[in-house]
Amino acid sequence: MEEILNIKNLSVNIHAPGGTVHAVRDVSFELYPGEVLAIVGESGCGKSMLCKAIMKLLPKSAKVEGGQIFANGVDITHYSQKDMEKLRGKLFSYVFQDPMTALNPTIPIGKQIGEAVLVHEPKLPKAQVYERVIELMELVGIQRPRERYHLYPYNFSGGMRQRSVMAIALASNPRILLADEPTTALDVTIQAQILDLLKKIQVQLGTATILVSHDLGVVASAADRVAIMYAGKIVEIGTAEEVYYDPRHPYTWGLMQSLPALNKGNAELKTIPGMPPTLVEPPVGDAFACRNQYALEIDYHQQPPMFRISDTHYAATWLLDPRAPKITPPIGGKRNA
Amino acid sequence: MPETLLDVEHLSHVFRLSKHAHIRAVDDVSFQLHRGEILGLVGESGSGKSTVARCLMNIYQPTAGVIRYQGVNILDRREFARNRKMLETRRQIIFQDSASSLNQRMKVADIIAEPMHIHHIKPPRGSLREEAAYQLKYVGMDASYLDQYPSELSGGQRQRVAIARALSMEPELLVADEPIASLDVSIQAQIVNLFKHCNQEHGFSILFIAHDLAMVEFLCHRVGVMYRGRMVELAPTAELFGDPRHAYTKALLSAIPYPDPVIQKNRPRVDFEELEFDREGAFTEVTPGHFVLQEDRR
Amino acid sequence: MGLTDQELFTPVGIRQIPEKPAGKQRWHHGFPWISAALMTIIVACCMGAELLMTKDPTFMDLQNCSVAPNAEFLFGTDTLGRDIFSGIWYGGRISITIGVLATVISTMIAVVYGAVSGVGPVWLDTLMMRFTEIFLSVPSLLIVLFLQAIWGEANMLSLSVAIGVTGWAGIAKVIRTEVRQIRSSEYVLASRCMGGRFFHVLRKHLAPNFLASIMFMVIMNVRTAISAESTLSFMGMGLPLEIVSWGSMLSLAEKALLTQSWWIILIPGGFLVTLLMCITNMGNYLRKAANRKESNL
Amino acid sequence: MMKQNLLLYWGKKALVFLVSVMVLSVAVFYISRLAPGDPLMSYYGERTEKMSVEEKEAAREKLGLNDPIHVQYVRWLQNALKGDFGISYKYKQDVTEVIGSRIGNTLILGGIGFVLTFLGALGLGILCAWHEDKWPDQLLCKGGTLLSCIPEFWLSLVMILVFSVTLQWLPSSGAYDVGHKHDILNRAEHLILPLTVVVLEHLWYYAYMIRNKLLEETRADYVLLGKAKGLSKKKILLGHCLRNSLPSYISLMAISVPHVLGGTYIVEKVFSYPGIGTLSFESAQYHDYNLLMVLCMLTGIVVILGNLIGGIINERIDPRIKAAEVTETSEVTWD
Repeated sequence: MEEILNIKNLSVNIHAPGGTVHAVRDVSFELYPGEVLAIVGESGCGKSMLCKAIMKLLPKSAKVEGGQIFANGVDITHYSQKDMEKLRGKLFSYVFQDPMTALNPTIPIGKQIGEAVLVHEPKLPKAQVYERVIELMELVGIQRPRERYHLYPYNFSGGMRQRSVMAIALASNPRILLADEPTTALDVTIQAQILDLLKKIQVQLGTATILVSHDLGVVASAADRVAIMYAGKIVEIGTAEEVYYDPRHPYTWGLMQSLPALNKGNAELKTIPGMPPTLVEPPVGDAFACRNQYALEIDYHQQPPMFRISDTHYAATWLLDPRAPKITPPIGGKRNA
Repeated sequence: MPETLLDVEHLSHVFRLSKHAHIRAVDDVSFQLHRGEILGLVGESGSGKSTVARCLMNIYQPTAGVIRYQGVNILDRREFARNRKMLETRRQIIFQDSASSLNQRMKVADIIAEPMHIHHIKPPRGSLREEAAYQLKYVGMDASYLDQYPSELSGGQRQRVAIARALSMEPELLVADEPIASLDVSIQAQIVNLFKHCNQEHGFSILFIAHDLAMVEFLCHRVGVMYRGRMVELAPTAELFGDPRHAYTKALLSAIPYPDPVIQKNRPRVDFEELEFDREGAFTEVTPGHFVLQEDRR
Repeated sequence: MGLTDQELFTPVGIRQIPEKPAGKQRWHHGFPWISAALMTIIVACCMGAELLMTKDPTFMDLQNCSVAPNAEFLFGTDTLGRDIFSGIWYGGRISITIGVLATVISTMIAVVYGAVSGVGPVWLDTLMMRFTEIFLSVPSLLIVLFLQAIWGEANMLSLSVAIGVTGWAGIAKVIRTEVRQIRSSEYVLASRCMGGRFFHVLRKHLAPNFLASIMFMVIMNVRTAISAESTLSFMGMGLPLEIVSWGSMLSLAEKALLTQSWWIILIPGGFLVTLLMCITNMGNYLRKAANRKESNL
Repeated sequence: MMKQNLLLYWGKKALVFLVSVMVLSVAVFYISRLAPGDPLMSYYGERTEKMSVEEKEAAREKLGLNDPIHVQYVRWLQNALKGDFGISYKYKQDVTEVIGSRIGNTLILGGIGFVLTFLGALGLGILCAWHEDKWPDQLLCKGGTLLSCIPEFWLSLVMILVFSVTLQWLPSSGAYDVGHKHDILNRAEHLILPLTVVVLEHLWYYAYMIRNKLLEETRADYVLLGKAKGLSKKKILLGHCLRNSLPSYISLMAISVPHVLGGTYIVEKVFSYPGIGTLSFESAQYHDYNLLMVLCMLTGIVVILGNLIGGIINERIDPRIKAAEVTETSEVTWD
């Protein structure tokens, strides 16, 4: 299948007063139509910066330093903000983490959704815009949309606001949806509803989705493919089954082991020692080496390349090099509920 | 029967917002905390679990109810004043890591030594600084952090400092109000292990407030579920997770995402309609140790 | 690399990599050096006025009225024959003293008022803040004017008090907000749970935290006070002519306009504006030191 | 909102206004009576010194100065309600007449100055926010800081020195030349310099205010959402950010009316412009208490009105304030 989004060797730097932060380092991946790709990582691993870079929503201090972004086969790396305005909403849309602040508090919800409809169809008559807004509100599961059209964001609960944000994102039938921690700010029960909605939309409209999350549980419920990010790099990428049942990178092992759900019966949770490195001066070799009990000497000298495990499964660890000693993964395999 | 450390009876707290509006943040909540146990308190944001914690620490004066700590009614001004020093050293609280959880203008050493400083306690290990270094080591950080400011630490380290400060008084009861909510998964695991260690090795009793049910299931001996100010269910962990009785608990448990794509994608989910909630029910013991808020059948 | 494949692929496990200290922001980043230096020079010269003065700044040399700057009178003389060069330093001292004194008074009132409002019950807080808002919207110069009209002939102290009691509202508002915020912050709650009494909390937590945030306001208040002194003296409602200050020197401006004696207007005014500018730059630096979020636009 | 509620709302506001004015008048009256100096001086001037003790006593009795102060206040109030505010000592005229002859001039200067400041600041603020941290913004910020450091009176002096004395382009004092009272061109010529000073002195403060408000808004998350849905920078800045900042800016300007007026007072004095400002200084200097009292009352009423209007604008335009009310009354009461 032809990929809809292709990221090649993308690097993003943030110029902060304390030094230059290498937030995204040499990231490549593809996104195919109709699939859900999840990007998993801890805070500060650059997953949010990566998404913002794709849509060119980076703050002024952050710059794309290298690499290319192909959307629909077109190189948009050097597009200006004006050019991007034509793509945003139409080709790709963004759903933000915090629905409480993402909506303008002084404009009624319906009008804010209508604005998104009008961006790409400025000549649409008022009545049709209204009908389209109602349709969108129904699509994202806002009941009694005609009554709620004129309400302000403060009348809405967190879950309702996130639904409204999704209606805005879907206004112009985008082909790609970037959902940046869409459920993190919500309660568990609401989170489940929003995840259901994401899946429903994805099936109904066939929108390709990039789902950013720190929660392996959330990702498990929605993702077709999973990419694990650490210290600005993708360290492992594969289908959900491959990553969950046959993880190859020690960081993935560590993440899974520290989950209480997979630790039933253990006296203690397994933890990853230490902390993620600051990305002002990333370490010379593998950034994860100093927290990795399986680290090899070479990890401290040279960054590992992406090793191929299958056509869809890749991981960046020297353990996959033929010269490396064989290690049995401490976790993996199918489980019974 | 284990000794009861903390006894909460019919606790209610109402916030008055204006002449016409008030919130029943906590509504007729009763539970006991035994010595040496970890009691989890879960619920969505605004369910009143933090308010309970603050009432236990005398930060809020509840509208109604009784809280007894080792038999001392802490809500009675005179009883509180008589046992003030005991209460202030034996109970400690840990907040969620945020910009305001530690004073940005104090060094780590001073933060940890603050309670000893307040109570003029002679440090068992020589100077206050050495005592701070000892506590810091206990929570897994070395003495080089003593002269740093909170802004120079990561979230997990700040939370360790907060725990070290609480532990420096060798408390019996630790109230932890969402201590892991803003931390990363791998750091959460470290902090949870630390709590478990404190409980197993030193017998601290812990009231652990969280919204992450998986962590609560791993750490706590008993769990209470709160919804809109009411306690809807309270049971030993295995029983609550294995045999939930209240509709809200069922919905909550079914909503926890399980980190396994096949299992998670095929799991049924139970919905809970807000309108179904009957807040006037009675909190009754259905099986020994298992309490459920039941419909009032008057 | 002088290592063989076998060595390279030996498991070595976790190895401590010495942590590089996180890049701290240098305190002098963007520090207004020129303003600081200029301010120091002006203030130092004013404080040591006696060493610089070439004439008695109050002596009226009636033979030399409105003399343009020359070798004897470096900045010329005013319409009463007083030496402006000496007057600048001598008068500057009075202007700066009034500025500082008024600010001390304002700050003291503001700390008490702001703290009471911040700690007090909600109804008191609402009432007090309502009053500050109304007070703030009255042009303070008019209040000073009113006070001066009632008190009659001004001297340094009365003028400082008059300016001081009108300039506290802005600082009080900031203090109140800070106190409210800090008071409900978790480290103060924790301190109180640990048994910290009011004075402990005040000394350890409240004071250090709000002092930093009101520095900007306090410095700007010095500026406002100096400016107010000069305006009042110029209007003839402040210091009388006999007491030399930058403002009273400028009160001769109307006569100077008739004789086109520009130095009487431009020189004291120039010093005044320069000093105010330096203070402003210092204040702005303090404010910017607080970190700023980045634009999303 | 229900019609009855609306009536209640405005009734409340009117009541607040009336009570405030009453409190103000009491305060001003008491303070002015506490002032040093013989109030007889303000009625009889130099003559007072030549009066005998009996004459003075008689005069006091006649003026009612021997009555307790609250009796005096009530009398003043009774007269004031009839429109009689007493006689100005200096002008030997009814206070209302003295003020009436001057107030027009101040309103012209202050009014035009206010409108120019309001609109200019809005434009400059938007310009700065649009070009945040680029050269137009930096230049305007630097210039604004400098202007804000120049006291009004000195700027006026320099203006006169340059444009009137040296270049002789514009007149330096008065509102019009003798005999040209109704000549609009002549009046305009006299207005240019004072108006320039009034606008320059205030323009920057408000421009900076709107700039900062706008920049604060551009840091909100909804800006990112707007961008993500494909809105242009112009639409976001003007359609969203400005829309959100305008209510607080307008209410700030309403509260600031007395500030701009206070500024004109000083400018009036330097340019010897015959307005309320010059009159205030004179009345303060000559202890002309009847006049001072009314002038203080006038200023006070402007302050109270400004505050009220500012508050009303804030409450009625900005849905966020209503939001606070709604969350307080309906959403959170679960019982």
